[in-house]
Amino acid sequence: MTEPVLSVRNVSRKFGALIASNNVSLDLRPGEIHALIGPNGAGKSTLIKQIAGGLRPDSGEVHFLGRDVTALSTVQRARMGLGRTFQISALAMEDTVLQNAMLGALGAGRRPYRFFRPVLKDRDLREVAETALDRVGLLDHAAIRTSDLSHGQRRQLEVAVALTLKPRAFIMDEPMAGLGASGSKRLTGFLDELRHEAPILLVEHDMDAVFALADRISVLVYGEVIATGTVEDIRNHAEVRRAYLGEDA
Amino acid sequence: MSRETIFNAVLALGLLLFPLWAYVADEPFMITLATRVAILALAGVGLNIALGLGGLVSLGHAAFFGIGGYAMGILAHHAQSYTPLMEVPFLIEGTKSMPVIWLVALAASALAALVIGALSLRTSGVYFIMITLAFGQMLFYFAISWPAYGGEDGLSIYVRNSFPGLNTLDPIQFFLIAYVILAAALMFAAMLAKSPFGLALNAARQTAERVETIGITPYRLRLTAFVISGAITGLAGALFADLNRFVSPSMFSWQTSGEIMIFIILGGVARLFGPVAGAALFIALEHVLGGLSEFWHIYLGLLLLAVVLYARGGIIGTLAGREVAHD
Amino acid sequence: MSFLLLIEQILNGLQFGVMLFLTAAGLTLVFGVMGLINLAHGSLFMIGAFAAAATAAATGSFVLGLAASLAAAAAAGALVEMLVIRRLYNRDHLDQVLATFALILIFSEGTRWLFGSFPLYLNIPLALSGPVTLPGGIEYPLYRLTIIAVGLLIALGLFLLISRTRLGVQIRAGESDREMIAALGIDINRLYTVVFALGAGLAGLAGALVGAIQSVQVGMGEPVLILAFVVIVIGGIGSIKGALIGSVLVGLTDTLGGVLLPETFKLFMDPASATAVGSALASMLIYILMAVVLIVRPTGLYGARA
Amino acid sequence: EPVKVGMITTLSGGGAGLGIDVRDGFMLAVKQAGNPDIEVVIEDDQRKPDIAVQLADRMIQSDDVDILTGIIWSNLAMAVVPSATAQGKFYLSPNAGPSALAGKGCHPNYFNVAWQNDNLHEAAGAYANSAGLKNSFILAPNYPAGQDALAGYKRMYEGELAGEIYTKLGQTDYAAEIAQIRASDADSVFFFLPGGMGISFLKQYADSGVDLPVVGPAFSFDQGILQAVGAAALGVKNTSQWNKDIDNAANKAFVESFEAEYGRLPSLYASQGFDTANLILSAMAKADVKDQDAFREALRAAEFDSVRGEFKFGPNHHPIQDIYVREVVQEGDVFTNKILGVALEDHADAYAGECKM
Amino acid sequence: MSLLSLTNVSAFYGASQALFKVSLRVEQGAVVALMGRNGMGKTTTIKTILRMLPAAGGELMFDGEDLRRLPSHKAARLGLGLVPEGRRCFPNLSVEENLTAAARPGHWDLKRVAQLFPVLEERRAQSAASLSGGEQQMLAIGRALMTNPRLLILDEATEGLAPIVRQEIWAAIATLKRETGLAILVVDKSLRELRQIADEAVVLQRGETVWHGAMGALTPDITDRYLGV
Ligand SMILES: Nc1ncnc2c1ncn2[C@@H]1O[C@H](COP(=O)(O)OP(=O)(O)OP(=O)(O)O)[C@@H](O)[C@H]1O
Ligand SMILES: Nc1ncnc2c1ncn2[C@@H]1O[C@H](COP(=O)(O)OP(=O)(O)OP(=O)(O)O)[C@@H](O)[C@H]1O
Ligand SMILES: [Mg+2]
Ligand SMILES: [Mg+2]
Repeated sequence: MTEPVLSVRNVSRKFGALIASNNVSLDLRPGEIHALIGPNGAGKSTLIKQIAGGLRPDSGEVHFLGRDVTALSTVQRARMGLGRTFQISALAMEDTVLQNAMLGALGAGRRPYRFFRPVLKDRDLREVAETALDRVGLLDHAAIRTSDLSHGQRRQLEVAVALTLKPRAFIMDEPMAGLGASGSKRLTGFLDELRHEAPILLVEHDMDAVFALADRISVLVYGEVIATGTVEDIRNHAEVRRAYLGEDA
Repeated sequence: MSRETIFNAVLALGLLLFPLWAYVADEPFMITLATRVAILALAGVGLNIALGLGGLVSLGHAAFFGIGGYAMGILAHHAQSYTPLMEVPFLIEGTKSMPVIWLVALAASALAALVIGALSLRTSGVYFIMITLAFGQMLFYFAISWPAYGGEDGLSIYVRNSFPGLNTLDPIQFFLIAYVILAAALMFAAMLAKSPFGLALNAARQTAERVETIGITPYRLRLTAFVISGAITGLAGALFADLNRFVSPSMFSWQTSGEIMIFIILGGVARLFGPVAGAALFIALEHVLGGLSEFWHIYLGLLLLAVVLYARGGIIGTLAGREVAHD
Repeated sequence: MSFLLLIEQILNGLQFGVMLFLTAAGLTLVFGVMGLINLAHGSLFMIGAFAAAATAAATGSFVLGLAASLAAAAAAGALVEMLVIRRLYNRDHLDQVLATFALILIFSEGTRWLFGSFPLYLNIPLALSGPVTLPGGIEYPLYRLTIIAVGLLIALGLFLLISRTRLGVQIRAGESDREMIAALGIDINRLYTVVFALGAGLAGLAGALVGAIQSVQVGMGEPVLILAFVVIVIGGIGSIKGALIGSVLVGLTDTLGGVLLPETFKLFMDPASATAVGSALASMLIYILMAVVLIVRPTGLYGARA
Repeated sequence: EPVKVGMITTLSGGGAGLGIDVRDGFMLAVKQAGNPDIEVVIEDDQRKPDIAVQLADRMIQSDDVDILTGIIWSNLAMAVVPSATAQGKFYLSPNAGPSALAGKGCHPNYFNVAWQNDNLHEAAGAYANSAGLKNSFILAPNYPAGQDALAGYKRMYEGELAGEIYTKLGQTDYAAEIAQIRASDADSVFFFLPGGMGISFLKQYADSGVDLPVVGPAFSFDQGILQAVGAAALGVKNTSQWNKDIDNAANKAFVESFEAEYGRLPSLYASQGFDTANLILSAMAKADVKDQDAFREALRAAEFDSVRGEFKFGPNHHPIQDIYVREVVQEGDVFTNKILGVALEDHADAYAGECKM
Repeated sequence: MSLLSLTNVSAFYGASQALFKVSLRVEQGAVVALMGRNGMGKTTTIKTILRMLPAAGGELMFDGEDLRRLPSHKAARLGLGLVPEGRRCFPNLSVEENLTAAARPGHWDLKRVAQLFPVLEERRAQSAASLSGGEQQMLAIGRALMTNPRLLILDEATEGLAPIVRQEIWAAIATLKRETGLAILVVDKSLRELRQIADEAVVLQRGETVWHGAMGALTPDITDRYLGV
């Protein structure tokens, strides 16, 4: 078995009396899409934050590329190649779509402290950004102010910014949310290819997408992983059906 | 060329031609007035880097303005009285040379901005406004009660400092010095806004979380911007002191911070020429209205109100319209 | 310094703190809860004091003066809100700064135009003048005790208004998303006019109450403005409790700093320069306090953690 | 060719009352003289040093004035006077008299028609001695004028000090200071708290139940302020080089005509503005302003009828004059001052010796 | 008379036109699905109805009243309950305060909402900012119900909800429709669920109504053309 790119080991985190993560362990292997599902408030986003660095676990460790990154900041983890999208879009609304994408490229190049050369004239950066926009289908909108995008278009841009980082692993918090049926379908196809560039930890409530994409699924309930397995395993897992899927699956 | 660019060019040219006209028409005071506009605009250009680009609403930029002013005041005072500034551990003499004074003003205010910024940037939003105000006030009270350099009375430098090859006492020559520095600062600010740094800083203002997840530390971006901003405002302080041949703690007062900020808002926040337009309008109003009535502040207030209510985005915002920043 | 004097100075610090809260109460509502930067708060304070002084001079009644201060400032507040502030909620904070700065100019010079350039007379009513003896033998002006009582009552009232009433909930909701609260059926415009007028009225009342032991003159509002912002920010924006505690902290720091610092410096300096250095430091003290509080707790003592 | 006078004074904002009085006093004298050869330009400095400097530049560069005057505040004077006199203009101070300009920084073209800053405080110290005060508690704001004030008091005062406090500039609450006074064993209080600070202090002092005698310079007991302080000031002794009841013809005429012209009693500042204008007029009668040396001599002679009686300049161009003790009294509805006696006779300032010109 | 009717409504964001000719009709007690790809003007239509964006042209009526004459809060008070896109809970308010801030008396009260979304009851005193995404979504629905509207407008109200909750919400909507006769205008991406609940559908394309009719008449041909499924 190959070494996991990312692994979460016995992570716990409380908010007051609420246990948001309870001894969670999971990993992400090269080339896979590992879906993380679970009821609302189960602690998925909280776990993502602990992986990405916005929140420290009370106990447990996070390893990335073979290194213990638990004590590292978001910035340091991002520089190691952890690409993240947000559940609620975090974009520079006053800037153009292209500028948002270039920002990601800039971070990847790690050279924001240049004061003189106009950034838009930087061919390399621009190419990275435009490629990413093209891949999510936003290249036509490159010159538009981000605040003028519809909700769904912003979700696409979220993904594009993460792409420009050329990350070693993706962590995506509900990328499908807000995408229409066609958008979801398109993104599903896209993620399916993307997994070959870097594995994806995917939090998603869109079961069509999850079942179509996931190599493995972990189910988080009340901060605890109650099951990990293939699509089939999870679909037929009685407890998962009761706590999460309902009659749908 | 966009409307804003045209407007900026007109403004830049106007600020140059007006004093030249005054020179020909032998109206030396008009030159002084234009010099004042240029210098205060320079202070605004400094603040605008923090405020417009970085979203760092500092109500403490008077601190840097004052430090620049006192850098000039103290150096010139010692040069004038032939007393060394410092004897141990090594001898430092005062000076009356502008370039030296400018360097000292830049360095001193940058250093102050580094310290104040490092502490203040732990906070954000309105808290940031208030903590910068607090630092400004500390320096204000310190300057008032520090007897060595005149306390509240300030320091008078009877003769303007010198610049190699120029007669700084000639209003038009001093104006040109200020104008060239302002132009340089504007060019720098324009470049900064378009640079990778500007892009990142501007994004950090809008969504700091995102900037972190792409591997850039917002705190460091902001601190850098704050230091650059403070240094430019400090340089303006040194020039302002030289214009008046006088420094006093009022340069440190929160009203000074407020005034610099008002120039920016009036002209247009985050607009390259915002501070220039704002300072020019404000000083012109002050000059014209001041003669009208004892209660001219009322007219000034009404005019400012009209600008806020009907000229969205300041003067430049109104004339140039909404455009995507730094394209 | 004797123990009793120390106690008295602590009392003075507390008293000064409550007085600060009183002057900041209106701002707490407008700035802390509605989220509007109102630099003209000091002007409303001044309007209250002038209205009280003019009315008291005309009628000889302090109580009527207080009523007038409340009414005049609230009316000015409502007017300003409807004509100016209303258009600025959806704008940048900076536009509010410029607009309310303009209002300061208009109010200050307008007041001078109406009342002249000289300070006005406003004094403590006879019934409240002079000192009373507190337990322990401390003589303390009755009027100041009254101010403490009024200040605490207003604190309590505001606290209940903001945290316990639906009105308070709606104001806070409006602060975070005006469009949304309107789309849920709340007339946020009228609500904000009322709240702004209330904040202005409180500022005016404070101006009258405090004006009776200070100088009623143009420009009296400016130092108040800065201090009011300081206490609210130290306490944490949006928190009435924070504002009260911030006020008391600032009051104590300022009073005790001014008394104790020069004494401390006298231990190792000659008296004259000790007084000078000590008081120089004392005048910076509240700003040092504010900076330290914000460095340690970037959203104030009781502010919501972002 | 007329003499052009540039007046830079504070006409807006909180400190406007003083500037307005100086201006009104000055213009009254100009009007009474009816001399068409004097032209006055008046500008508002907003009490900001940099604005004052700018106005001075303008008056010198564009308006081409011969004489500058009008500044109320020491810090503004320090900003304007040195460069104005260096550019060859006359400056006549109707109010501020910072020590720097009386001593080392004196200048042949600078004349002070009011007082050196320390004068009234020195007189207060002298009065304290004569009144048998032995243990004063003294306080002033922590800035140069405040430090000068306490220094001035102590220069003449011979008793002990029960306490010495510097308050914050612009302070409005004095509970802590009053508590310290109460706890000390002082037999009197001397304070210098100009403007609103003095009003606040006096009101709070009166309400505190402490009733030690109070001494101070005239600034906190001036006509413009007294009505705002009210009964709290009654009985306070204060020192001044002028009062409306000084018995001479010039003063009587001044007080009457001022009241008639403006509908209020003149203040100390009005008297100073009035004297300043008359000094200029007296010099104009003797010399052409363009002949600087002659005009300077004419000013130095100070041959005009000062409303304070005898008036002459010392070697540093600062007044040598009597300084009186006044008491705050009530006349009908109006609070005003009454002269008790002379505190210092023919008093010159302490810095004259340092002036070399 | 229809409860809500839009006829040829147009609207602008600044200078750019977002709606051209939107027409739709919601009858008393009916559930209407508003459909279209991303960026086609669904949310804009809803904003226009709620007077958050001025209508530049066309007719906009609710229950016989001309909405174009009313400010936002008056329009809402006629009985429009909005669950906005992106939730827009008041982050500085507690869950309970969010629910009560704009509550109007009627069928829905705290108790009923708590029955519908028990988790909200558990988080009653917590600030809305710290809720999970899905919890915020439930809060937004609860908040709209608390105003006891006659027409409930749901803009992507099931976005980010767990499948089981989504089923519950659809069930709840079905119950609402059945028992209270509440009219509903719903935007959602799940065609499957819309088919079960909606009576009628309106399809937007580039700010224009391009199709409307009974839900059953929405053939795969149409959904393929306009919705991309
Ligand atoms: N800062 C906080 N303080 C208190 N409670 C918190 C905080 N942040 C999150 N919580 C609580 O922790 C729980 C887990 O939240 P989290 O956002 O991780 O859920 P989630 O699994 O991502 O849910 P969803 O699918 O709805 O987004 C929720 O009940 C939430 O209310
Ligand atoms: N605030 C805005 N300013 C300018 N243009 C906007 C704004 N909001 C939306 N638009 C534009 O209006 C059009 C319609 O947007 P709208 O949000 O109504 O779409 P939608 O159908 O709700 O899409 P989605 O399913 O993605 O939410 C889009 O092209 C969008 O770019
Ligand atoms: Mg989540
Ligand atoms: Mg939408």
